[in-house]
Amino acid sequence: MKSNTFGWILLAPTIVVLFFFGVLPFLYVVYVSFHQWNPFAANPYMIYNGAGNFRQIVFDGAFLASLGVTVAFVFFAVLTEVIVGYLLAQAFMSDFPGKAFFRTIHTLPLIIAPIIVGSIWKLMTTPSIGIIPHLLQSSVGFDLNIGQSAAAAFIITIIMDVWHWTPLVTLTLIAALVSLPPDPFEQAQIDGAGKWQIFWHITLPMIAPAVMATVFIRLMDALRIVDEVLMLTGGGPGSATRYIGVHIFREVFPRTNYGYGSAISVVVLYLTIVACWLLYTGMLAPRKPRKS
Amino acid sequence: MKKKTPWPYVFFWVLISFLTLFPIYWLFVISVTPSFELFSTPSVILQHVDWQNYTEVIGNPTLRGYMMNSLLISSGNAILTTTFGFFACYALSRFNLSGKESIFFWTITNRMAPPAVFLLPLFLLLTKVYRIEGFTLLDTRIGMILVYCTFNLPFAIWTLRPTVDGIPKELDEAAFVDGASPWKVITEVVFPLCRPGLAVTLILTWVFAWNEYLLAATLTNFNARTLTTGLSEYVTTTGTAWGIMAAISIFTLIPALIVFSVVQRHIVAGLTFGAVKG
Amino acid sequence: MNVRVKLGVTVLAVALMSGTALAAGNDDFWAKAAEPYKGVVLHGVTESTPPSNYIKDVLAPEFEKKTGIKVDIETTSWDQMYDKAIKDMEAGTGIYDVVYIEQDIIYSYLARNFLTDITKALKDKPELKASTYDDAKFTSFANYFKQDGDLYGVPMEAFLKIYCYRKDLFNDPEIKAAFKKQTGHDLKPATTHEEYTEIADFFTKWGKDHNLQLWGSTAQAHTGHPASWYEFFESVAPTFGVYSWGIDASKNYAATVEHGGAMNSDKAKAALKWWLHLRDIAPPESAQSTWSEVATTFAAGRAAQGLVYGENAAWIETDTSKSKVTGQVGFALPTLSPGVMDDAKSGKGYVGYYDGGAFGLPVTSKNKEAALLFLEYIGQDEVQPGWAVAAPRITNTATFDAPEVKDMDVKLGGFYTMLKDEGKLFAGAPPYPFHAQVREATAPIFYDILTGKIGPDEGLDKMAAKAEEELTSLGYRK
Amino acid sequence: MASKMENIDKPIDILDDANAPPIAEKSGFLPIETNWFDRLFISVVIWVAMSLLWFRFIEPLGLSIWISNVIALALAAFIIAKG
Repeated sequence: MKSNTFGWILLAPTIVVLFFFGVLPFLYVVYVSFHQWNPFAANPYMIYNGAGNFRQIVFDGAFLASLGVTVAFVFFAVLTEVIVGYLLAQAFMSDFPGKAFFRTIHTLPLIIAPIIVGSIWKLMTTPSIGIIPHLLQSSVGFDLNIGQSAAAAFIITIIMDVWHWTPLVTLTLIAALVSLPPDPFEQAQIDGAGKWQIFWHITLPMIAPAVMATVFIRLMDALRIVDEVLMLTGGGPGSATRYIGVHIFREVFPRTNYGYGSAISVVVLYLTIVACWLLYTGMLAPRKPRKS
Repeated sequence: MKKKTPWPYVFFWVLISFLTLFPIYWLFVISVTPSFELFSTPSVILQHVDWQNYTEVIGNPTLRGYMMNSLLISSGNAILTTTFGFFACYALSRFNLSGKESIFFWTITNRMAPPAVFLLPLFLLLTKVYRIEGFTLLDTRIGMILVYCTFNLPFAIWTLRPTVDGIPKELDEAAFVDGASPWKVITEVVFPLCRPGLAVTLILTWVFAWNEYLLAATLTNFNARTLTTGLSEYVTTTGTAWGIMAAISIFTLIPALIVFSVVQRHIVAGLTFGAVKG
Repeated sequence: MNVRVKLGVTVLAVALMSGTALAAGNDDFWAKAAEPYKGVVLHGVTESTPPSNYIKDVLAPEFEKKTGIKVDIETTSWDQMYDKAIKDMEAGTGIYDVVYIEQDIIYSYLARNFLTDITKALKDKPELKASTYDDAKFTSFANYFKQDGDLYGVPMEAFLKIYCYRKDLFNDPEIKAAFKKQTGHDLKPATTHEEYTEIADFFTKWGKDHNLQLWGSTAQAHTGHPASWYEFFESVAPTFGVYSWGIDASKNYAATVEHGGAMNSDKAKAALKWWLHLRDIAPPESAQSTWSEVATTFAAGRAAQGLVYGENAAWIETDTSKSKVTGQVGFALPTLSPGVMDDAKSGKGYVGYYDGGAFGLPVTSKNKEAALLFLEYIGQDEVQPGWAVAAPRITNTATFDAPEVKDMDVKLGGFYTMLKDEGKLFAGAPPYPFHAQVREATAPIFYDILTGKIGPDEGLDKMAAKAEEELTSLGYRK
Repeated sequence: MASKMENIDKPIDILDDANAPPIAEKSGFLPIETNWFDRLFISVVIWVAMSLLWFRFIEPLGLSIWISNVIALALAAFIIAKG
């Protein structure tokens, strides 16, 4: 009836494009990661270094610290986004006047470029002259200084990310909630289940795949955050917001540490792929028999 | 669900909208305030409006060129990724290709790469490898369109797969039985049914491409520079022109806003589509 | 920005009038020399600062009119500019025919033989040599772009990082009286670090007491951007007698006191503590300030005095659309420790940072001859005065005497005179080919000092050790 | 959008028709069903993880990384064959 050849033809453009623009660069990065290479070292050429870079990475305090704050950042940011996104999606479930209008407003942050998001938040949070520190200072007397307080900077980057990306989560969860069949809910209400019970036993399991899929995309994107943070804090104060993307950026851009930077990237990509793969197989794949 | 008075919701949403809009409002405030006034006690209410930054941005032909590049690159990329993604998803959905789950996961991994380090190999590939005589892909729109596929194509496939999977297989089978060619089945049976999902994918990939900065900044020089890279021209050692940056940002918002409000309806419809089928 | 455009236009007129008059006999040369290269398009990359924009908006079109060689100048941000130029030259792609070289990166480029020897190239091709171009006409700043007497970059901007103070505040009778009463001596621009601190403390307190948005000093103390590192090592440490970042090239690139360096010397530690105190009494945004924010802080009238990059000093003093303190800025030499002035005069040391940049010609360029013509064009005396007015920078000695520059000098409160007379006391970055690498390696520790995570003494010890470690791994320190 | 995974299981059910030729899938000791590519992938993941941990904790004790590589290779052979 239809041959697999046709299937492969349909897949071919994707595979070709991703091979030439994704896989080949990746292989090059892997190749470089086994070399010592800084064009401004005494020897500016690539020197084969075996696994030397990787030996160094596992003891590299700056890298491990960066990895730590990244994981913390991703965890809190994505968690908040999912919770807030769910609540907002739930709030869109009722009918009320101006729903479409509010929904459009809510999606606005999505269309602002990260580099601009970083600029806005930088100007809003600059100590003493930003509007947020000013309002906090005059209303509750709290002195917000993201140039000095590591915690403040960390939290502001999370708030910024939540502001920017929650709309994506909301949109996807609206879609999931809209598609839920009404029957189990009616049944549960007849049985006298409480709101919380309904959420826990019926809603959550049914929207779990959607939640996981959203988490998946947000996880990938949050792990490689660069532009916003570079613009907002530059990775500071100290190394408090030097997330892995920023760390790699500083390593390969100004420091031109191509060899070591590539090795770090390979390790980061490895960790990301493993995390995502575990998530993917663990949460999604068992729900269906795998075929191949 | 329960019938309640809608006003608490409206109130709630006004509040949320306020939070959502405040940074955007602040962007506007920045764009109409001289920089030294930004460096003084801030005030939530606009004191006075100075349109100078806007007139400068509008009068700048270079920025118009950047705007054009941005539009062409993001539109081209969105169409390309959505088309390729759609074909790929159809193939993954309807054919029994060996290792297709692995292929699916592998395509997604392309989005995970930390961008900074991939700039060097991409630069080398674009300038040295992918060339025909004197023509290289560096600093060309088509080059950027292809490069953006690395993060948009995985997204398109990830988004479209459930949609395509959600089209009942019986429909294409019936068409095949009627003697339609596979190509015809895709374009005339499956494609129309997937339209909402495709619209969502199109718009979100468009937004991602429109907003991309790092790759564009490195891989374009003169001819294919986009608006986001144009922004970086205003961050200099002699002062960051916050006002101009903000004014440009407001301009970058406009096309995105128009596109978004037009297709807003489709987005939710598109997201919903596959699920309802289930 | 707008003022830049306006200035650009007036200057264009001036340049056309004076320039054409002066260079009239010369047009023939440009047309003739460029004959074989007509239709060539040159590509350049630079940071989008006013001097670069003047090249892009005024000089390049002029040059094109005379020669038929088009010059496309790509302006971008500081980070991107380096990255793009380096990638191009490293990979040998030959995209750029003209690259901006900041004074501090030139040694890295020279070490890699990225740049064409302009002097030699012109000697080899005498038909390209313009009679109006002569590299002897540049100020001493051009020496930074020379190797074995040959020029590798045509200087296009040069500034001093200087001590700026607010004349209106320093001359206010009420403030003067209060200062006298509190300290027992007259309020005048400081010459020693102690005086500077005293004035800064006074103004911060004054601002607080009078509920003003006023602090005693600026501080370029960003806790996540190398700007703070630069302020300390290029502008603060030298005034305490710690030169060349405290790294001694003659002693196997030693940084620690133990090996003969000075990065963690007592002088450096004293300098750091002095500066940290100023940071504490500076406007709160200092913790997020790079050079551009420092300038804006000063322009917004939030600081009574401070070290400000010269390229900003000019617009702060003259541009009413960007500055609240126009006409009120006084310029002076940075405050110094005893002995530093003698060091500077004898050439052993320097009192502050001589910043600037040049346009160089990458060896990978495919249009070297046309690019050489362009570099000569922007290096001529004739084009300088208009340029100096539009974007306050002076690279040729003759420029100081041009009437429009003299007028400008009066408007700028003697900024150019200072550049001319005191310029020799300042110095550029030390001749290290590992500039960004050592900075990036040690900067995280420096940020930790700024946030108080680590003490200044201990921090400098760590930085010196880290610098040596980085130099060893780069292969410079044996 | 991302969330479309929510129904990835449902549509797959549609796929579960006669059209899908039964591929012999032996069930190995791994908790999920895998093909050879998956098992190769798992092996590589384990090899990299082992190497990194080895560099950090065991190599300083004086044991060469090659020991880790040999173990990983053996493990890989076992996983691919029996997984």
